[in-house]
Amino acid sequence: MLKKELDEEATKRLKNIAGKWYDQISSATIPYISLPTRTKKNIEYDENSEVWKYGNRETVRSASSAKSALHLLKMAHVVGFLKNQIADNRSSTLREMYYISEGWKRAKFSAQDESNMLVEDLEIITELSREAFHLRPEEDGAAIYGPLRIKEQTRRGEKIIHCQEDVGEAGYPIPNNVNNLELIDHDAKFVIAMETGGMYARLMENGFDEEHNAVLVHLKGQPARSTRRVLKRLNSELGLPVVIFTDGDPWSYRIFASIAYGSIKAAHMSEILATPGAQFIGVQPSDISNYDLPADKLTEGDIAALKAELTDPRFDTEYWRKEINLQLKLGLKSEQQAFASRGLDFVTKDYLPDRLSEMGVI
Amino acid sequence: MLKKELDEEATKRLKNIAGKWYDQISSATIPYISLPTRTKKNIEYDENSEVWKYGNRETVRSASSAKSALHLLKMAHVVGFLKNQIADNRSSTLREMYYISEGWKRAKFSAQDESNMLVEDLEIITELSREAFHLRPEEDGAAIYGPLRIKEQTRRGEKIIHCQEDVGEAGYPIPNNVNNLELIDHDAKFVIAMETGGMYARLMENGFDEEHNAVLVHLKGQPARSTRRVLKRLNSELGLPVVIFTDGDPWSYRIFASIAYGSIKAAHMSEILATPGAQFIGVQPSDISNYDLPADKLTEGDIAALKAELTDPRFDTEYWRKEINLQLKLGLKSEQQAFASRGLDFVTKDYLPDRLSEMGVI
Amino acid sequence: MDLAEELASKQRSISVAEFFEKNKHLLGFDSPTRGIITTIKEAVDNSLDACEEAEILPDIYVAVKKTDRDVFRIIVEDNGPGITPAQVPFVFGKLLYGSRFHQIRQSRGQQGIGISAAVLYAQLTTGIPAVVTSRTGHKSPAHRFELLIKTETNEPEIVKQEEIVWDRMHGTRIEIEFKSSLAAKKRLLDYLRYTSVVNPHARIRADIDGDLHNFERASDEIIVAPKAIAPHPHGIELGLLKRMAALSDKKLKEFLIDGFSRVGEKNADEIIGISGLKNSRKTSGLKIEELKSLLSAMQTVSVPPPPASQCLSPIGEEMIIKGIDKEFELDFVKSRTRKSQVYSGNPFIIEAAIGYGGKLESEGSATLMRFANRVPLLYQQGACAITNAVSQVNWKSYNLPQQGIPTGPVMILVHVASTNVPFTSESKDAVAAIDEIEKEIVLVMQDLGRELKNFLSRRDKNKQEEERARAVCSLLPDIAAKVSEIVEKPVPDVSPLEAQIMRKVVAKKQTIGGIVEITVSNHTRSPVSVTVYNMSEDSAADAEPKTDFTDVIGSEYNKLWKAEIEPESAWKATYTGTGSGTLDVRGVDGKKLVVVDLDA
Amino acid sequence: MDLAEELASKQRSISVAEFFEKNKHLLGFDSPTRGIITTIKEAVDNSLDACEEAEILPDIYVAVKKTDRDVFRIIVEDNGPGITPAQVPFVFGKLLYGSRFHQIRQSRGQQGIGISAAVLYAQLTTGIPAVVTSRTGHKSPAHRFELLIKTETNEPEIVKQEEIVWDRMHGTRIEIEFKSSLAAKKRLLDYLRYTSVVNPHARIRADIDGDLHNFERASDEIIVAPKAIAPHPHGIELGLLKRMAALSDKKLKEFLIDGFSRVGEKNADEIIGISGLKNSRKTSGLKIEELKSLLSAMQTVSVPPPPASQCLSPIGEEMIIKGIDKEFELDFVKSRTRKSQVYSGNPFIIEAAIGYGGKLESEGSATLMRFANRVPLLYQQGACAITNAVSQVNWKSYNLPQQGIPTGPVMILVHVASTNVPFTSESKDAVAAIDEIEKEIVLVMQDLGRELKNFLSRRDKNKQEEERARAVCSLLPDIAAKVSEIVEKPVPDVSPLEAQIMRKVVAKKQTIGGIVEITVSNHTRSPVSVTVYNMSEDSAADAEPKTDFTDVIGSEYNKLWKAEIEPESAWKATYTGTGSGTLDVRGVDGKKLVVVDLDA
Repeated sequence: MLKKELDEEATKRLKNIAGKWYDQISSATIPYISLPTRTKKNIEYDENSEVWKYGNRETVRSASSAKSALHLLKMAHVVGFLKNQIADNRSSTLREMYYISEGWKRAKFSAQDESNMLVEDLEIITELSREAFHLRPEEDGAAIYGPLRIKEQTRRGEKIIHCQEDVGEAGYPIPNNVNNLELIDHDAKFVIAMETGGMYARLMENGFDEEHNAVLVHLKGQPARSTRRVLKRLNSELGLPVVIFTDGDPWSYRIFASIAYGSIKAAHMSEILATPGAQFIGVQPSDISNYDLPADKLTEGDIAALKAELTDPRFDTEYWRKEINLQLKLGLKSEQQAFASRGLDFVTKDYLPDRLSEMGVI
Repeated sequence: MLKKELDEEATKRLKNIAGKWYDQISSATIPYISLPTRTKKNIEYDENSEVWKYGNRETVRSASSAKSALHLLKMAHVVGFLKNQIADNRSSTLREMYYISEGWKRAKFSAQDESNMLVEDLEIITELSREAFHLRPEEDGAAIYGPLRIKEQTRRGEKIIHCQEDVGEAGYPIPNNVNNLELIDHDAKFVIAMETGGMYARLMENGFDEEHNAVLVHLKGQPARSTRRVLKRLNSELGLPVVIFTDGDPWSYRIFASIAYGSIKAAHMSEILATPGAQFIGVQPSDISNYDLPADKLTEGDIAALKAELTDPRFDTEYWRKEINLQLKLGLKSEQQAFASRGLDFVTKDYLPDRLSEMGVI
Repeated sequence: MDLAEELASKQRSISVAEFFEKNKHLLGFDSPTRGIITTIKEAVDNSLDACEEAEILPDIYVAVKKTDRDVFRIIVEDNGPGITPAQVPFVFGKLLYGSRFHQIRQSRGQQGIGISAAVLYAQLTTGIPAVVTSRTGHKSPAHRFELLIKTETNEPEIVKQEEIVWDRMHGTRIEIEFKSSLAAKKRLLDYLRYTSVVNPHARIRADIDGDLHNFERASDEIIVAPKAIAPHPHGIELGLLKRMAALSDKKLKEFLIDGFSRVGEKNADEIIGISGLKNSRKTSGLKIEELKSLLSAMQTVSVPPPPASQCLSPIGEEMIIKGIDKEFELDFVKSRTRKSQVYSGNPFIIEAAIGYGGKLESEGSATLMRFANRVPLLYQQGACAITNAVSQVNWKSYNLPQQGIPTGPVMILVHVASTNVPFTSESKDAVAAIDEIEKEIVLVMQDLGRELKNFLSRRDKNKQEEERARAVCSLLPDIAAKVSEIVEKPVPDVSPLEAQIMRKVVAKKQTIGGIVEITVSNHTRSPVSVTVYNMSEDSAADAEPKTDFTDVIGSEYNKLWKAEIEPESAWKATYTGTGSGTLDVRGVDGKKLVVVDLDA
Repeated sequence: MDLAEELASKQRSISVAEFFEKNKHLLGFDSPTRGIITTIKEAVDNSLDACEEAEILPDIYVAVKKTDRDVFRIIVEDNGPGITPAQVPFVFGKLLYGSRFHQIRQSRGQQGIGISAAVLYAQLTTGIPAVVTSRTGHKSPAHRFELLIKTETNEPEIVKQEEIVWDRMHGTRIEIEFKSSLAAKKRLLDYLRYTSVVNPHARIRADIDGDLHNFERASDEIIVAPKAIAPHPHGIELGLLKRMAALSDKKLKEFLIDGFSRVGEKNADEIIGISGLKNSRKTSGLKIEELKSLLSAMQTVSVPPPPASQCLSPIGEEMIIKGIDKEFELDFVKSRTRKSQVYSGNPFIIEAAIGYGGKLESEGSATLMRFANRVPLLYQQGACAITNAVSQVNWKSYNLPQQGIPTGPVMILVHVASTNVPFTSESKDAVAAIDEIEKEIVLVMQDLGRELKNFLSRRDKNKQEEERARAVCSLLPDIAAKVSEIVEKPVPDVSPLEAQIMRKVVAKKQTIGGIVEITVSNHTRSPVSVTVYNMSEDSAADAEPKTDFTDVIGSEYNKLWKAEIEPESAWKATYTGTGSGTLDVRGVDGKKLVVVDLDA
């Protein structure tokens, strides 16, 4: 979609929201808005897109309590602000919007979390991503290193960059808005995304990208939206298999789940954010026992998180049930760098090749 | 220094440490090691290098208690491991070393912090940085955007990159080991380093780098060692003024102090990490009242941190005493993006130009 | 042998007066400050008891006067039946002398120690004799005594006795002077106030060293004095049974029926049957082993509980509330008088009340008023079974914060009435921990706690709902304005919406396509009867529903409908017309009505 | 008038026996379980008091025998001076009868109520008379009584009296039978053990329904009974003064000197001077106002405190420790007897002990043993001033955890000895809160707390230091090995270093450049005297210092030095030679010695 078309569409949808409220007030109906319920229980697998999306449960927010009325007032202000921002061709971060709300009197945000929640609500209602409203994410994009050439449309013109030849050891950093990114060509067999910088550097030092024609992606913890969108596009546009390599604990499985299935918080964006074909390579709970990895005891928080995952529809597969139950039985978790206890080369020479061929990637 | 020379020097200094212990044990002396005391009270201003370094107070760690004896044993293992790593021309992260210590029996680290402390001790004793022992930092380097051309020596050969023309909007990411970086040429008047990504993107969107020939550096919070080393080199090798733009709270002032004066934790590395000429541009406490910025109340932790800064020799200047006392009186703190409450262009059109000319930079 | 003789020569009998002189803490005279309260308490107890027996509405005067640096004169005067001159010296000048010791019924004083102990305390600290004036009726003269106690023998010493003229027709006045202080004045006033709360039939006037206080009568109902009952077969020990049997000249069955509460023919036969004794036996001839069998039989047989209604005199729920209302202004009070219960053969009744709000302190622990047989308990709150039972209740489940007892603007009153209140010590400051009693208190507190919770949540709910509605209404105009700005249309009228939220009646007129529509919506919580007036040039001949009345005034038609509208319902009328003119609604308070004419 | 007469007719005198029958909780008979302990306590108190007065080492036999389902027979027998037959009925069958009531001195029983109350309780619950046997010496026969109490009059009823043959030369035996249970057997044994702790001169044998316990005598020292003293002028009230004055036929000055403790010529003159009375006045003629002036003067004048050493009988620090050692095995015990103090004119002494470790429970609250006049206090620990004072101390500063009283394997003993121990009630379970007493207890606890802290920290320090040394030594070989690997040299011998760390004596021989050097380092904490033997082919003629003796054996020289070495010092000898041969050191325990021959 052209930028101009996208801007027009976004403006129209914002005005629609306000229009509904206008009609409600005019007909003496207490204004309200309906949203899908944003909990684990209300996400469903969508056969078409192969991702998890919100189901049919709805939460109605009506201005019948002071809290909800204030919420609607704030939403009205945000809608107004975004409409003007698009008209003026400007952009801003959520945090800047939070400070701009200083001038909104009673509709001023009381915390930055609040602006975030509101924008997510708007994404759900309009079925557009925040970037469409010219809202820039604050989060850091991840880094890419591998046999891949991209074209980035920047404010200073088009740049064509090869992610091995034209970059330093830190790789190519993914920009905030990947709408401006084009994947030109590549010489890769698969993509491996890693949770920690230490593992990213280990694979680079050991020449894993060259040996296996792999694109290395450093996720930097819970991946930013831009990182997830790039993974999705590497998979769907270039047809590259994507494998995810994280620590072996419940929080890391959620990183995988948010890439592969979409996150609960952003289930409305699953279609553009999730990579349904992404596969989990490790650290698997069974690796902890098979390789006798150095491990820490699960904390109470870890155990609760694992148990929550057992009731999470995204983890409702035989593989995950088996692995999670095993981990609960072991009572242990391991980091990905724990493979170093078996030598610095073990992970690139033994573990990853074994797993990749097991998974049919190489 | 050539890599080979550096490796030889590092190996020699490591062996020296072990040699001293050997002699102590042989002469029936309980083995010990002396280190400068690493507290705020023991850092002193060095007139020569214009940075803050450790003073003459020493802490002696002698194997006369079980705890200290174990500490020495662990240090001996680390010394042995690093000596071998240099000999084998390998590198590793601290975290990897932590897992490798699994095989050291009683000398195994009980927590990752411990390996970090030990490496800092070794840096102080040997007067070499950890990179000299082939230890790779885990931390993310920052990003650079501006009229600057660099050459990076990578494992895959030399890369020459212009930090405006050859990069995307996310800029050029600084690699972990800046020993491998060369600053070739530039067309810049000054360097402005920012704490948050939102402000970095704001300056870029508003074309601040082009208008003022500025190099933008995104610090990403407390800057990594590599970022601080690059700032130091931009200042000393290219003679560019460096200004620091952070939030207006005590923790952000510490970011500035660690760049300008060196950090207490790494005072032994001040000469290569600190940029004595760096100037603090804002957010100043006086800005909060002058521009009536949206502000949060200081927490008890903030107040304690501000008071601690009043007794920190690095902040013992008239400027800082005035500003910190003003802030304690106001009881408020503001983020840098709070300028958005005066419009999205205020910071680039008014605030920064005013401050820069006030400081004599433009 | 010499030694034993020598030791024997030192042995002697100790008089009960000597004993209590040395152990005055047992009677509540352990500090000079406390002495005043103990003395007034004992004297007032006696006055109230005497008035009750004589069926007189009590009128009591209490005075405390400073006579020297640390010496106070205490005066208590009543309008009771008076005491005969022959008895006065013994009642006030001999410990362990009284009329109620062997009686099984509720009374304030019992042991015959209290007031004599005050006389003893006075002669110990100041040596000044107690002065007693008493008159038994208008036909008798008043007698005035000056009394001391001969400690060694526990006998009264009459220092002076005379007939005097007294304006009281009947009554008793006691004046006692001892070393003390008025440090506990607040507690003394609490005592008088609390006494007045549970004795709403009494008037008490007090002069505390020049500071006057009146506690007025709240009820003119004379209290019927409880009657003594015979002991209950389940509450007797072998010693007493032995004495009763020895004194009786009756045969076994008669002895059982006459001598004990609730024992009738049937029970007596059953007891005798189980005991294995012959019915013909005279009880005075029974041996100790036979008495034991008899006692065991008496305690085996099931006998109804003692007749509490006769020997106990609860205050009653209504009277408790009258007493509280008189002395405190509260937002809420509830009281309960429970059914009588029994512990160790002693009947007892628990009464309680809970109050909230008013001028009670909103911070700190609740005000806990403890009473035993209508007497306030002022000391040792922590050691008392009442406090313990109140603390056992989980007040948090009744929405009251709690630190032991509840905290906040709460008043709790607990009254234990019994033929034998179990105190922890002779100073009668605290009720002993008896399971049966604590259980009753917990139950009544839970009952009252639920009442209080209902009150609090009703109050909070109404308050919250109104606040909610106000808050929403204050935001609606802003929402309407912002939304209109976005869609670039004029700002709509929000008043019908506000009316709905504020639970009002909304009347609306709107004309679309030549059809005039009048609606009246009832958003209140009650049904309304309204009359709708619509004055316009439309005749509304086709009105649906039909008008109840149409008047023609010049060129205009004044149309009138009557409608009954249930809560959350609406009434609607339509007719063909232009929609000009006016709309008016009657039958609803103006504050509760909003009229919106969308055609105007 | 009728009414007053009617009321008057109900008035009657109540006997003290009736009073206590109804208020038995005041005397510690509120539960059947408790009755056994109270009875034994009263009887044993009487036995110990009697033996003390007669200067006899007490030998007491206590038995509890079950005679029926819930009936127990309690027997206490002593070897005391006995009671004359004429006195027996009154001592056991009349309340408020005793020899010590008016005496100002420390004694266990005092009021003359205790044992008679047990008799009363027995006749109340079982009706069985108490049996008393007593013999006053080998020349007199023993008398056996069966006794009851006439409750209405508080007079003894002798059911049976006879002379019997008894193998005891002198002594008293009481047998009482009442309803009870042995549920509190543990507490009963505690009572006996605690009694034995503070009466180490007594032997107590107990037969608790077949379960035998002996508490042996730990000291043969006869306790001197405290002597009664006259009242102290600061501790008297007007009532007593009035009675004393009325009974005296003396003149003022003589009355003061003879009648009061610590009043001499000078004090008496001073008192009379201030009172403004004439010295010639007979005290029996003084009026109440004059007595008040006299009292005021007596209390103004400074008089030394009462003669505590005469009227009080503290156990003594040594005896307390003997008593504790006898019954408990502890790692640490310290005791203190403080100087006498005064409250309200009553002298008192606080004694205390603290113990630690041994078989004391390591979890839970400390064992707190409370005593008043050598009698253990078993009930109402929470209400007692002793507990309160112990809880006030900040035990954490003495390294003891604390929850009110300290927790852990700690035993605390506190003994309050006084002519008049202030109890909270007549059941004598708890000491009342008197500031002077609490302050003394806090002080003695702080003193003992410091002692305990010293003990604990010495113990901990020694333990820690040894553990530290062991831990370091276990790591040294690893450090040496790793360091050697890095520098690529052979692993050095760490034994001298280990010896130093383990605080041993290290002897070392090393030869460098033809000079043999022998050093002996003393790393222990004490000086050592050693003899150094060095057998080798070197003659060591140039030894510095010279050898003390050199012996030639074949081709070898056995060289000997004697040396005194201070802690942390070293002795050294050098001579020219090859350094071959052996080194040996004597005079130090093998475990404390390390010999290192670096030439070997």
